[in-house]
Amino acid sequence: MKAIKKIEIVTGSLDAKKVINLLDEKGIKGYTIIKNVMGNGDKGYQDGDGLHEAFQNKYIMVACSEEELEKLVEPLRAILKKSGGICLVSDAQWLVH
Amino acid sequence: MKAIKKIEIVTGSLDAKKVINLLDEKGIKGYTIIKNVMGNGDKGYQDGDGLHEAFQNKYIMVACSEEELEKLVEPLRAILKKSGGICLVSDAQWLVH
Amino acid sequence: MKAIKKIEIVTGSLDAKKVINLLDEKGIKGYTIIKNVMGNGDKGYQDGDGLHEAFQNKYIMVACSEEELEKLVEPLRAILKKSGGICLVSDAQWLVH
Amino acid sequence: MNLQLIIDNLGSPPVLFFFLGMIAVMIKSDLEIPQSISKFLSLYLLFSIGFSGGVELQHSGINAEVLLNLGLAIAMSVIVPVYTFFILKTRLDVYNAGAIAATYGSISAVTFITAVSFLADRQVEFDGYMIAAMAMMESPAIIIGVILIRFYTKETDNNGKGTNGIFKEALTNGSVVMILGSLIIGILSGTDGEAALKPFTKDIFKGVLTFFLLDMGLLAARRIRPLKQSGSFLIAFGIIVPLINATIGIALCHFFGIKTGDALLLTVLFASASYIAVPAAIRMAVPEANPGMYVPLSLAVTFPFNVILGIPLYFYCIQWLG
Amino acid sequence: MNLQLIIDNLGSPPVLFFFLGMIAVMIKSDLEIPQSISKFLSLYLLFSIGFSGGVELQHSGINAEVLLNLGLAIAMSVIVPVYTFFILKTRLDVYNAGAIAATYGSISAVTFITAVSFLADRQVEFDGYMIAAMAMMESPAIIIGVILIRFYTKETDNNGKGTNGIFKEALTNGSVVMILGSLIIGILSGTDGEAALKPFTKDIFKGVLTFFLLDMGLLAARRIRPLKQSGSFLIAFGIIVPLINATIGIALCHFFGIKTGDALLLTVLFASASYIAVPAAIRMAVPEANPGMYVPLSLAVTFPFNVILGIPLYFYCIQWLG
Amino acid sequence: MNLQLIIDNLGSPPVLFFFLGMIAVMIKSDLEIPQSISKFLSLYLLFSIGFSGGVELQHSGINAEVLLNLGLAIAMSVIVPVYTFFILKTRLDVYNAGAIAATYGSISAVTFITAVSFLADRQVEFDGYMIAAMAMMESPAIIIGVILIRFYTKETDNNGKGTNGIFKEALTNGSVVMILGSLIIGILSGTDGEAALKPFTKDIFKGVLTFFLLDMGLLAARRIRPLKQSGSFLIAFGIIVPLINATIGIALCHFFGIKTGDALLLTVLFASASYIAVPAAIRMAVPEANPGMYVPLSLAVTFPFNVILGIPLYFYCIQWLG
Ligand SMILES: Nc1ncnc2c1ncn2[C@@H]1O[C@H](COP(=O)(O)O)[C@@H](O)[C@H]1O
Ligand SMILES: Nc1ncnc2c1ncn2[C@@H]1O[C@H](COP(=O)(O)O)[C@@H](O)[C@H]1O
Ligand SMILES: Nc1ncnc2c1ncn2[C@@H]1O[C@H](COP(=O)(O)O)[C@@H](O)[C@H]1O
Ligand code: NA
Ligand code: NA
Ligand code: NA
Repeated sequence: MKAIKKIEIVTGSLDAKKVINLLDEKGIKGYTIIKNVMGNGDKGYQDGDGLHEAFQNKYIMVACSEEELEKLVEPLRAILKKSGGICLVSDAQWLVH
Repeated sequence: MKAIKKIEIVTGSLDAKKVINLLDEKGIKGYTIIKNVMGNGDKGYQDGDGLHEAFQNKYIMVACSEEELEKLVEPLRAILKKSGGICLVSDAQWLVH
Repeated sequence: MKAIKKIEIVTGSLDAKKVINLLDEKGIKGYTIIKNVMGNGDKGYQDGDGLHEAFQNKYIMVACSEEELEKLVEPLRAILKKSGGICLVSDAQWLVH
Repeated sequence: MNLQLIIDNLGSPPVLFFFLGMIAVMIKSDLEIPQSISKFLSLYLLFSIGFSGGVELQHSGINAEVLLNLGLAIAMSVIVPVYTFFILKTRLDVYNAGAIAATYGSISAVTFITAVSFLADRQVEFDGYMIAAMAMMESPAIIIGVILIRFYTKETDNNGKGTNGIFKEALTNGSVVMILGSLIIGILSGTDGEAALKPFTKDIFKGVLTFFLLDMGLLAARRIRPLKQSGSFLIAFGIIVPLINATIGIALCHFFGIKTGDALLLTVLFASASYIAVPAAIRMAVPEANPGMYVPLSLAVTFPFNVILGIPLYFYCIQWLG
Repeated sequence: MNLQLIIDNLGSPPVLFFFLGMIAVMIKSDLEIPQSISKFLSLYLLFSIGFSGGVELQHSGINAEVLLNLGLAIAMSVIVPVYTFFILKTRLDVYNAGAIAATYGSISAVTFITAVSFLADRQVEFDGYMIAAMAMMESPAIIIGVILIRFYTKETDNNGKGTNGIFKEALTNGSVVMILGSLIIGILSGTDGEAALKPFTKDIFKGVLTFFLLDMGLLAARRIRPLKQSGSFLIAFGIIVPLINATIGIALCHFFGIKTGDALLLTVLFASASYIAVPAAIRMAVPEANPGMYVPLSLAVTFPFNVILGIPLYFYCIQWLG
Repeated sequence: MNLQLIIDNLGSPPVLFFFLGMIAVMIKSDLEIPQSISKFLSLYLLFSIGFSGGVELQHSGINAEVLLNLGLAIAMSVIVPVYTFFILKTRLDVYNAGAIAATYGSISAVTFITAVSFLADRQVEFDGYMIAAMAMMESPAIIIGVILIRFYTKETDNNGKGTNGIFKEALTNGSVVMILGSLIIGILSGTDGEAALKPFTKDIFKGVLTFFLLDMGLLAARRIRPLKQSGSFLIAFGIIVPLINATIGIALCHFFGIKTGDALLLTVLFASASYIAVPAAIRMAVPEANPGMYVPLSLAVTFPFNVILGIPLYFYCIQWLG
């Protein structure tokens, strides 16, 4: 097992595109995306009922190294400052295969 | 970054409504919901095949403070005692924006 | 609360069947599955656009004891070696009910 | 002739696609229909059958038989869960006995709709209010089942939902609202409405039903493995009880001289078991009961039996008597 | 007669199913239609209305009125957001004022389509280019709304999206592309294409619309609670502004002698408010505005008002004047 | 005349909506069709084409040509992957060579169906068993491709799935089951069944196909960027190989005097490449191959080429020869 950092981001479906672009730019090769995520936050309910993506969130999970995390923190903060959402970082063990 | 508690709850779609009502009552302003979640547990398979929500779970994630967690623990336990499901609590860093 | 291990696995929808079979074999009674999960990794984008499950991932979450984890590690590694994907293990508190 | 009817029925597209679905699962094909589509197709079927029924009703008007039929329907949806409960209690715990009793007291809309298209294929008429009968049979059994369980477990409601709660939920469940609502709208909107909606509610109806039965075949076959646990007693139950209920139905219809079309539909309602509305309600009201038992039984045993053999068999008996 | 028109409209299946949807939510039924189905049905409606409109247009050809109608349409979609913005600013902050102004300057395709089927039921003709008018009214209001906000907040674009960005997005939003695209294809593919697609785009159209309005009823009713926060001023706004815009529309149509069918559609475009395209664009461009305000207002107040009372009322006035 | 045919084809709604889909992606519109809907529409198309083919077959009966056509079909689905494999191996590693070879040996049901509606528009007849030919061409190429890879990598099966495993999977894949199943049901259920299902399987068919091609346009266009990596060799491959296979097809059909309609369909089967069944199977059987290569090639190059230019071109040649 190898110690890694787990980043979890929840933000509006359309804002999520910015996050994914960021990951690609920074050369993060691995990430997971869950679509049609609902929720509640500063922008009120995201209940997906608006017949449009704009009223849903995406959940993005990235398992990466400490260094990669460093590269991401500030740009991520900048994106979320504008678009809202949440970003959580925690420790995990990666089952190397 | 700010240390927070991450609560993850998985329970039947319809029981999940009780959990969400609880969060709203307790004034928890932020949470994330994933619908159409399958699984296995004491109540057997939740494979969503029953053509009805009642045979699916919802996944609810809450990032909150230690104090908020305290307020939630007992009522959550009460709900899950009746409806079944699972509730996990872990530590995480919140990327303040 | 009871300390447990949280296992998170993301792998191709069809490979996920192998993981679930493993869990059932090893007598793991509780797990959660999220379908239609997208992502990026060694096998490139899993964007679900291929009109077929084979181009989507499943997310599987298992909360289990240290011992159960031991039983799972090696066979899991073997499955992921072949099918690709990711497996993360972290600590969490289980809200006993 | 009986055999001929069954063979004809086996050769009808809906039944054949039901088989195709079962075969697909057995040969482990990756053929599957997205859940949102299953949901949509079943809503469409309720929408169309309800609306068409309402239009019929508005043309025919309420005749003498209507109260009789509705009365019989409701009576049976109360009697069936009670007698089956006691049969089941001899082998199962109270929770599962009550749960299964409730599913058999209620009805399967898709079985009913398949019987409707069976009649249509044979130009046999039926009354629009039979759709009302179907709607009214969905819920009572849920309440009876729960009351029986509460009584025998002497348990005060254990999940904050009083019998009233169950009652309310039973009456507001989606399919009841959809059928009754469409029925009433059909009555209100009359001939113009009918003409404008016909291509959607009538013309493509049989095709959608056929496609949907493919999906039902997939769903039913996936439930066969879990069935194995429940053992031969339950499987026998899943075939014999429908036959008993059908016999009662045929006898009553003969006794009251109910016309062939309505008689078949009433009999099918008695003989069919719910695999959506009731399981969903029971899942909430009686978490102690095991869905691995009550869902497969109605979905993988009784539903196929009625659609494949039951409908033509009941129809034969009704014709033979009448 | 006015009343008669309204009563007839209340008795039409689409409106009745809209009520059914609202009732289902009020009685807390678990009836729901999967989101992917809502999306599909609304795309189908745009596809069909666009294509049919194009075919019409190709038959009728461009007549003198076309430029007039398109001109009026675009003019109103610029004027409405401006005047409503200043009304709203008296009570709301600039962000919410601009957001709501934009939704009312734009249009609701479903309201338009319901008006089309209202005309069809009464064999009243309309011109194919009215669909073009609808498409062209969707976006300008978004841009006006955002410009107004930017101006009054003197704020340089705060999310990396210049006014150009908004402009581009407004013009490429899904529904605009779907309507204009289908319209043009309808023009290009002509009579053969028309015949081949008719069963899909025309015959089942009314049925799908009816089914979709059930869904709209569910969506609208779910927005009623959030409405309560926004208070009586906004609710009044959601009914009075459509009436004002309709009056302007009716007057202009009378003045320019626009034929009944087109006049109703133009009036409905003026009177309707967007609850998909604009909210989605605003959500991105003006995150400071509260969707809990601008979505419920157009979806739960103005949409039902227009579909239930507005359409027949406007039609009556147009006939009465003309 | 050749040109005329192509222009007519360009003007047909399905092709125009395919373009609309591509344009929507290029202008970065947020227009999208939910995945569950894509799945549903493609299942519907297989359901309808299979069933209609079966009904045809039951009317026409098996004539002499049938074995010939099926023979040619299967032969080509074995030959194509072999010869293309060796071409591809000159530039790509064995895994990707085998993967792409398999996709081109197999077929695209949507291309086939588009060709069917192309024939229908021109009242050109074809035999029901061509649908059987399509179904039979789906799988063999997968097996050939995998065998070639296994042979050249001298690798013992590396994911617990023996060649048998692949074989089984290839034969039970959803689309094969759906087509063959519906075909057989069409044969069995005959005229009554046909009449009852016609509004669903025939009348709205062209409309659904048209709507579905909009979706295909969206899917194809999204694959254009990844294409850029694969370079000019592959893109050339994606156009030249279909032309070679088509030429072989046209020649064979001429030689064996196969009637125009069947000849076009057979040629289209040869010229088309799979972008669902095969990629899915390869993804499992050959994880080493890069889906970023084999999916875009068939979906974003060969599919559009066949639908837009190929079909009318092949048709012209067949007519010109015959
Ligand atoms: N404290 C939280 N815990 C979990 N999810 C959150 C939290 N705050 C926000 N979110 C998620 O982030 C989305 C956007 O947040 P906001 O921009 O604050 O509305 C919400 O719809 C939630 O899904
Ligand atoms: N140990 C576990 N790990 C992960 N998920 C679980 C676990 N136990 C239960 N669940 C989830 O909770 C749902 C309801 O649990 P139960 O009420 O025990 O059937 C299951 O369908 C699973 O999705
Ligand atoms: N570092 C990572 N972080 C998060 N998810 C990952 C990571 N690597 C792989 N995945 C997920 O695992 C799936 C399969 O991985 P792979 O087999 O490497 O293509 C990807 O589509 C992602 O959803
Ligand atoms: Na019954
Ligand atoms: Na307007
Ligand atoms: Na081919």
